[in-house]
Amino acid sequence: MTINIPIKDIIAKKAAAELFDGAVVNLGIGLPELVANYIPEDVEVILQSENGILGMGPHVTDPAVDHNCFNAGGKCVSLKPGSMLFDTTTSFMFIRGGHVDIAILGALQVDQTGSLASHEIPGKFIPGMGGAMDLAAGAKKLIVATSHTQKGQPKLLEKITFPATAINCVDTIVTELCVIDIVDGRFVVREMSADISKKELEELTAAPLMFNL
Amino acid sequence: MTINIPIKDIIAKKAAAELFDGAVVNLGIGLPELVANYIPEDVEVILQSENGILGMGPHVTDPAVDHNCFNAGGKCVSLKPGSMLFDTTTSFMFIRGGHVDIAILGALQVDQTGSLASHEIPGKFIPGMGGAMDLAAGAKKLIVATSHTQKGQPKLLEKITFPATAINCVDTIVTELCVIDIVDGRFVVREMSADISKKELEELTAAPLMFNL
Amino acid sequence: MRSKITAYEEIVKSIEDGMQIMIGGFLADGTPELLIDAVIESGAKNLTIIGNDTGVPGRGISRLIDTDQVARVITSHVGLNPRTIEKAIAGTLDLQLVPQGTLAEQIRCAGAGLGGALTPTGLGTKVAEGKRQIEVQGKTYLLEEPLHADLALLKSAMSDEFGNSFYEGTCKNFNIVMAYAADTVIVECDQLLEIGDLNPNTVETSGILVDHLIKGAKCDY
Amino acid sequence: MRSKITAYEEIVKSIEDGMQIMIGGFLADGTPELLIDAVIESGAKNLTIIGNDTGVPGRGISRLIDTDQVARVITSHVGLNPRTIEKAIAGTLDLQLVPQGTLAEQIRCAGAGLGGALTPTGLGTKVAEGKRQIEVQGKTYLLEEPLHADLALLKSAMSDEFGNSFYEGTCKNFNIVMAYAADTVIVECDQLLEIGDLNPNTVETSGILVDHLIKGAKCDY
Repeated sequence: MTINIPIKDIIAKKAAAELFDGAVVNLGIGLPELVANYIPEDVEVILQSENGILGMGPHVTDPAVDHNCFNAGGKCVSLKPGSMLFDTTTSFMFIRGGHVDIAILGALQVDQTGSLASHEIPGKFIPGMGGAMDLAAGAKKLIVATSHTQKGQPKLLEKITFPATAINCVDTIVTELCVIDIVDGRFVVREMSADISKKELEELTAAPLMFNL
Repeated sequence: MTINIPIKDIIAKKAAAELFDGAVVNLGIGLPELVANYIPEDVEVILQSENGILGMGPHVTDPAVDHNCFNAGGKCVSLKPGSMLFDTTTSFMFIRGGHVDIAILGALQVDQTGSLASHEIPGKFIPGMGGAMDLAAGAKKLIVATSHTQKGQPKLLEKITFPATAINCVDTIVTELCVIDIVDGRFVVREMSADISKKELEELTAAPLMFNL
Repeated sequence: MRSKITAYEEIVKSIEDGMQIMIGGFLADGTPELLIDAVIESGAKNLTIIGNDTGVPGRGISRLIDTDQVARVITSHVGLNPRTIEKAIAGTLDLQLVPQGTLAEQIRCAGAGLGGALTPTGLGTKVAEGKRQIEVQGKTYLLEEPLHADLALLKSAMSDEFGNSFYEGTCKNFNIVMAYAADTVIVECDQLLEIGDLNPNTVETSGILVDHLIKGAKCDY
Repeated sequence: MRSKITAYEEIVKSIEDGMQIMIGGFLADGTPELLIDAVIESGAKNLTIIGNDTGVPGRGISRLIDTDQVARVITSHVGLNPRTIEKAIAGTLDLQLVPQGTLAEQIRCAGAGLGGALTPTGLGTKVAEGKRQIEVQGKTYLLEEPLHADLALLKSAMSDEFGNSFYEGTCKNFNIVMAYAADTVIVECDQLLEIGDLNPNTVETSGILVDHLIKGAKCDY
């Protein structure tokens, strides 16, 4: 029996499995936000939100609670015991200074050199990079959480064609189909869905794959 | 009848007369600290201390009062209502960013180009510059408060010979004998003690004087 | 210490065409809505706005985008305000996108008397185009220049009459740093206190940086 | 959140010859005296100490100068510690004097991932010798490089077990910024709290930066 779990949640759950106990983690807006729902019970992470929180808790729906605390996506959130609130210069001291262990960002494209495109499709989609460029440059480990393809087209490439958000920064890519580490400029598949063959995965990826399963 | 007021206090009183109502003022350690005792009653200034105070009040002798508040000279001080406490990076944002209206510093030597030597006699006196270099570079107005001579030798020169604390920074010099503005690389005497003649003042100063009394 | 309380009408009068204005907030959280009203009422045109983002429809900087008072925006993210993107693509708004941490440091440099920030952020991307690269201790950095404004509009949770201010929760964001980097600083506070009522340890903006103060209404824009 | 409470003996053991150590405080105000005890007890030699000053006789960094454990000091002011000046003039201590605001920014750069500070401070003085000068927007600045340490020893008024810390009065000084700029950070607190007892708005050092925590005694050195 199979249950139809949305692809986003499959990706989020797999990305959550990459976290370790005690890690300071920044989750990008969108898909990466869902990772918070799947953090294993025996793993406690400290969520950083670039708008000024360390120790962010779950969303709250009652706006009377912690009225002045929002996440970087504008949603009202709670604070965990032991949290800290701060301004933007301090926030990016944490981020750029290497004090965030793991950043999880979404992607439009990502390539085997570890370059990421996530913030612009020229002439069409120009939301701005927000904190993504600083997170990519500063986090100790950068995980990209993304669907493997977009309308059937591969998002994992030899070389990104959209404007770069950061170059040579991505450590790991998590998709609904696999987990890939970037090692010396190559995609190395560490985990693979049981529903797919190596050949099928290669066909959905526009760059060579090595397998280390 | 003359009363024997210490020279330091004569200088401090004259320097205090240079302050204006509402000014944010940093007083250097030593002689400039005395300026606080002579601020005119109708003038309210906000004293900045580079170790982390805006709105510093008078010294307190009872260490139980405001135990954790000291000035940059290590003396226990009180806080005025409306004060702020902050760290060193913030302190020098105020200082270097031009948010301090007036800094009053002591001097070993000062010259007609506005260069100041206050922190080193090579091989003899090396206390370090502390915040003086930043104050000289960053304060909107720099006043030097100093005795006119040291053991009979002029401290006001054509060119300083001790290592510079800052170059081209001094706006005004206050001594027990006169008040001098530095204008276009020249000493311009704005005020003079009644006890001395122009000729005598010139003899005690190792640079040309202009008079604008 | 002098009271900075200023009438709304005075503030409206002080806003002029062509000004470069910093506005605190993050998705309008910590944005002074009454001061945005004042900018709208002033009718000032051709403004340059510096802020983390352009708010969300109907709130924050978004309201100035809608009134066509803004010629140029320097910001890190506009993804939650479709109108900004539309205007930028149509060419009626000059949109300059800057990484968020870089924007914060550029403002800090202007406020702290520093000549610019050396950051690794943006290396190898379009952000690096036309900028100097400096090598220090074996690493390469972009030189990002200081960013100053004519006016900063900030929103505090509490201010005393002198302008000493405290920002609660995630409303600190750009408010704290912008206070250092503008010729004129106006704070809108939720709660107005007497001088001496704020603990000196909790003041986040000193009144020495604040020129004008006005009490806002807690509003539900 | 993991407790950072560490035994004094463990701290003593962790201090090694040749370490570069940042120590918070301003004339020993905000300096962790128990952690200075630990450095003395470790017997570690050839240390480089980074601090605003070298304390006053019998207090703060001064105590390490007296035990001859320090080979080099990077500091802004030693005027209230005659022993430091004597040793520097005698050539038994390498004394590197740095303007106070520059020292703070150098530490901040290391902690914030920035490549250095561009400051006008020290232009035209000995401080500028051998340093790059960079022109930005028509002004000249010195490039001052980041300053990092192996260890930072800090003193808080209150810390929770995770290491979230608050510094009172004029004890904030270098403590806040140094927490970002060392491989290992040890905090000595006056008062030890449980996690959740500090208001998130008043935390000045996040526990994520703190490796070890020890309760000090309020002392009268």
